[in-house]
Amino acid sequence: MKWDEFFVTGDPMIYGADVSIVLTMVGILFYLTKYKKWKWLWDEWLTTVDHKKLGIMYIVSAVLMLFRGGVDALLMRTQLAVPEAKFLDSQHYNEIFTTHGTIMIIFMAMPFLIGLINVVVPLQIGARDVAYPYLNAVSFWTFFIGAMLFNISFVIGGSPSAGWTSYMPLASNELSPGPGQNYYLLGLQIAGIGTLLTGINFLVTILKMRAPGMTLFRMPMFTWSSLVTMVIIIFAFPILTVALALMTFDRLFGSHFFTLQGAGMDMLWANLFWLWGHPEVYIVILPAFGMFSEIISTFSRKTLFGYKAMIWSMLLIAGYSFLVWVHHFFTMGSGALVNSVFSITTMAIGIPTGVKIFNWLFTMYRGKIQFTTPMLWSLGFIVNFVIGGVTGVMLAMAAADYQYHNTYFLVSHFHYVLIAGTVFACFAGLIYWYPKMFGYKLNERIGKWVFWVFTIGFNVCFFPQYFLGLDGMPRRVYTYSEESGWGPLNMVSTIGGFMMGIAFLILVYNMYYSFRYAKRETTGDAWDGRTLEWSTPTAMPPFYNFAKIPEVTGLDHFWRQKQAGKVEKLKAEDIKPIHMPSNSGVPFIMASFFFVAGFGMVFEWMWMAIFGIIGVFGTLFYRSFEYDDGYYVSVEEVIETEKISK
Amino acid sequence: MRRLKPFFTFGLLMAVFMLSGCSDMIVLDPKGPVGAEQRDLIMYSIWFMLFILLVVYALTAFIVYKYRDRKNHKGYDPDNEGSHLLETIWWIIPIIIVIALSIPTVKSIYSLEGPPEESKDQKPLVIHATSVNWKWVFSYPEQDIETVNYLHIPEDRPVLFKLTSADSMASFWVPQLGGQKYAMAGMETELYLQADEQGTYEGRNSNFTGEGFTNHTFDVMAMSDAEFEKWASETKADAPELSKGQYDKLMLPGHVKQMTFSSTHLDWVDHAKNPEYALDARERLGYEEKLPHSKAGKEEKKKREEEMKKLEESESHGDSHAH
Amino acid sequence: MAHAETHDPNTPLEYRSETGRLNILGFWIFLGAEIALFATLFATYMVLSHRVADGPALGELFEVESLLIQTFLLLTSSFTCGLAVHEMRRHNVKGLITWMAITLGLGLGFLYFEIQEFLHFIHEGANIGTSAAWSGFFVLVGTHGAHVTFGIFWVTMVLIQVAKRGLTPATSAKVFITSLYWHFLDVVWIFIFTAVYLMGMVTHNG
Amino acid sequence: MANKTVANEHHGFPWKHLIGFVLSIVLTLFALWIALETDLSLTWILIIIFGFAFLQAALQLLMFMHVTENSTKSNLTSRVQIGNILFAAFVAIVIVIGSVWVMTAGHAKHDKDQHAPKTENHENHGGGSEHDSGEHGSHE
Repeated sequence: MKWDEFFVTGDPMIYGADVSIVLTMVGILFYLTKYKKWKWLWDEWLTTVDHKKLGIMYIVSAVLMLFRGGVDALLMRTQLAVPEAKFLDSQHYNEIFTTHGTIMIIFMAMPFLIGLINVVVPLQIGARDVAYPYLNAVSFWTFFIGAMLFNISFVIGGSPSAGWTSYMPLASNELSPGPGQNYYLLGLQIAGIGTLLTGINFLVTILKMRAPGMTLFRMPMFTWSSLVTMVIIIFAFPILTVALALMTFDRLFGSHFFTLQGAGMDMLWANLFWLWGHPEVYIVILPAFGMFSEIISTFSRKTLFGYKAMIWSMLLIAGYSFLVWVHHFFTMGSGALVNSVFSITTMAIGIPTGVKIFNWLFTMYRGKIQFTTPMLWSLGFIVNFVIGGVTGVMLAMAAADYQYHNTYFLVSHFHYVLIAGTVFACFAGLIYWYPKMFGYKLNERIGKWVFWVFTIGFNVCFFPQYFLGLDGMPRRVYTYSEESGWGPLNMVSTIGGFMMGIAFLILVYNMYYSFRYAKRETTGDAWDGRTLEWSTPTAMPPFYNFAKIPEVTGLDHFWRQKQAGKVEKLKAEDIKPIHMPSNSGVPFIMASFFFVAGFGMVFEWMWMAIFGIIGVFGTLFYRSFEYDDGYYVSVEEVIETEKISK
Repeated sequence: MRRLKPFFTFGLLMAVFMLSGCSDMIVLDPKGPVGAEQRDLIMYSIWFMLFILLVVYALTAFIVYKYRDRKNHKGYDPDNEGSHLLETIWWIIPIIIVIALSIPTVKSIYSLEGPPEESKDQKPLVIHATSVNWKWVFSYPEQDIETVNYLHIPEDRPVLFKLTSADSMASFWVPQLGGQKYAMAGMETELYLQADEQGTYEGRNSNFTGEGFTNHTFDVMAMSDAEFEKWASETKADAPELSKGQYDKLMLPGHVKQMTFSSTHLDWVDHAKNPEYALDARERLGYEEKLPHSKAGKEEKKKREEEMKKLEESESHGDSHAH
Repeated sequence: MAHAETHDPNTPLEYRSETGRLNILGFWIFLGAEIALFATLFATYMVLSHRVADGPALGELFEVESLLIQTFLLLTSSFTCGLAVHEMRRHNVKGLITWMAITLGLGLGFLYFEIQEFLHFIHEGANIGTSAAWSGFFVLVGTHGAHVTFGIFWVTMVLIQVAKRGLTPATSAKVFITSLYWHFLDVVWIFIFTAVYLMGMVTHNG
Repeated sequence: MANKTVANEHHGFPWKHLIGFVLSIVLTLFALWIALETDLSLTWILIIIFGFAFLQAALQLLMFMHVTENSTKSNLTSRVQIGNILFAAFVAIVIVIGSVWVMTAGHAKHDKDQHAPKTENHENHGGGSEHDSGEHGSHE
């Protein structure tokens, strides 16, 4: 391998990135060393098994990835603003839209939601931690390492450029040689391990760790949505694992699953990819639904409308999500029967979704609606998501889909679903639970600016794309001709894109501003909430969450206690020693070995890959022999932490 | 509510814009029965969707306005948990809408599998369309001619496209004539299209195929039956024959201008049956895909482009016979 | 997280600690994920099984004798593994270790014959790169084989812990989980036996 | 806490295991016999042998793996375990049957005659034999 093949060269933008990466690294190392923060970093973060800290690390990584994916998006929009633009060349553009899609779905949307689930769900169900705190750390670190492995591709070895769907045979060795596509395969594979473990962990947590009295049908809606999401993760992610492994075999070990040679079948890749890919859509949308349910109920000061219907519709969606994958390739000629069946199942999935929309609307009905920022995002969600929903039904009509497929109509549709659904939810959830994580609220005035600039920018960006699609503009073209007539709408779209970028910057400024100036919360109940996470006496729950595990008597237990004026005060005699799991550095070390193994595979340096894999198994076996039963927090320490007088 | 107003206004404006702009968009301005059927289905569904949007927006506006938190708030009922009647209504209405959409959808899906109803009794013209990065090769087996990156078709007669690919998965799409279908190596998919008006329509590959994807396009010229027959026989008589050597060069990734030949590659290869042909041809020509950002990759690309130029020249000089 | 708990003396050890109960339930759910994983491999194999290009057909190389030996070894190992857990629940450490050791031996035997069979196929001109069908075969059956290999290491590790620490709620939960894993591999093999070998031979002969 | 019956079973002779084992051997041999020694049509053979496979899987789950066992007083654990396996079976069937259906429907006619190798394949390669010969190790 030559140097010009190892390092990406020849592009000033890449050199700029190289320099900034090196400077950032040096800056971080300098800071850590100068302020003697290494030990703090190791003890408090790298070895932590606390679900709240892991959740915060997930969210921080996701925000960084949102920035990376957003920059990709703006580069694309800049290139497309005018016809025949020379800003990016084709190859560079292809790399950028590939990384944009992959990062936004796998390394932004999912970790953001999983981060919020990590922070909130154990608190909502009145648990002290998750079922497997150690595994939770493994999940986070494998996700993080997978994301890092994928991200270094743009300076080392080159980024993948076959689209986030990586259709074969384009993604094969013959047509996309080199490490780029391998980064995609290995980065996703390693991160996928973490996601699967999260699925099992939270499923068991929700099923078995609930506070006494919290029956399944007394669980908060966000917990319910997380439960259903975990079920989908558990059964969908193994499909991705296999699909990625098979393509890895094709690229590295000469098998013929999807190749042109040896009677391989490229269609099968599309089939397997979407067998996972469609449930994946619900993995990133259901937690969003759950968050909106919580937020709308809280700020309408009212019980959720149709609680059971909400749950059944989610269960229905979970089952359906495995029965609609073919709508991603209606145009592959599988025949009229197949297309008809999958058209109908796909449209049918709109029914439970529609039911949820009406239930949210009627949660506000006869309520007392407060326009806080989380609530604004939720209202924005309803209004915008419906557009994504109805165009989804249009796309489900296979005969019409032959005209929408691979066009900007589709691009617009899924951005309406994923931004108005998932991203709005991430923002809403982040703002809503921010005081739980950091002890103060984000500034509401600036927050409203973020909302309006982002939402208007979002519509300006994506609404015109429906018309571009109907005017025949295919997705993934890096430029277009003057005569096509697509110029003006693309310019409008680009302006909208930059508005969203500005909104993101205002959001980051808001984080800084609020960190400096926001009033610190004195109670744990920043929004007059309804569910258990707001019942902790301190703004930020202590590491053991609850000094005394609450006993739940109904839905919205905490809210009802407050209404009845019967919020229990913690008494010293109620406190018993609390058992907690110990920190462990093993997950971080195991993930580092994963990185070594992944990097070795990417460059096909098998000695390195084998070394990494042995390391991974080594840490597994080490853990197997480790009998660490955790430790007890003494009554005195709890009393000290809770600041109660004896 | 005042704060939400611009938002709804914006939405409404967009909806109006959507309706008024319809006829300008090529998918909604079809020039053949296949496209027309799809346009009708699209318009049918759009009305339903606008109805749904209207209902949701009206309800949202009403509820958000009426129940906003304000002084002397009325009608607050914090324990209102649901209503069987209401919930039944919004389970049933979507089900009815889905049924209303399913019936015409399934009908269209089935009808699009065959030639258009109006020209069922005509024998369709068969054209093999083969995608190879990043060009389209069209073979007319009956006329025994082959074109590259353009094709002529007679109007008012169904055309049966037999689609396949020599390498990447491509999608054959002529928006004004009708929807697309994938062209895949080792597979053959069929697509019926028909033009009811003479003219030139833009066609393209709409499925991402890598570096040259953006210009992976072709022109469809629809003409009268007589003109078509004349063109076909003239081409058969005047155009050079396609040699295997030339065809191998066509297998290299790259763009070429429009080309015409008086024989077809179907004589020796059908990519639907032999998906390895293009890779073998590249190997024979000593061409290998390299890392795009490396020096070797850039040299390789230059080499390919030169090869393509030579190929275009060889066609215009007619020296293909010499091969 | 362990809590001080009171127990019916008849409760099997592996269920006596909170950690044990959680881990066993979690492992069951992991097996659900494994079912989806193997289902995907089966789907791949079924779709590709007639796409043999220029290589030999699948059923052409399968041999009943080797298949039966492998199947009996694995079925019996699942049985002995069950007996091991049975002995564990009688608090008979020696019985547990003996039956588990027999299980391991049978597992090793299975692996030996599987590797022999693979070598035979490769010798006959069928390897992972021969055709889509053979890629599907080797990766499906190979993934099962890799699971068995991992299982052998894992069971060994757990037995060492049992020998060192005796039967405690923690070690017995580990034994129980490995037994679930081992039985599950037998279930997967039944489907490989049916969908790969029997179907391959039937369609080839018929 | 597991109920008494589960635990008590383990004090006597392991009848459950033995029955499970014998049945699994019988089912295996019977499937083999059906597949190789009878003249049933392919469809029937497939239905029967897959029926046996599912039966055997159920045997393993019930007799060896104690899938219905409860670790706590509530029935939640066993319900989760069983529900999990049933949903996994649903997903598995969707994946396998769905994939096979979608990948063959509409493609079967041109798919079969080119990849089922031997004679037909040689026709295909015949045309291009000028370039093609010797590229593939032929098996016959």
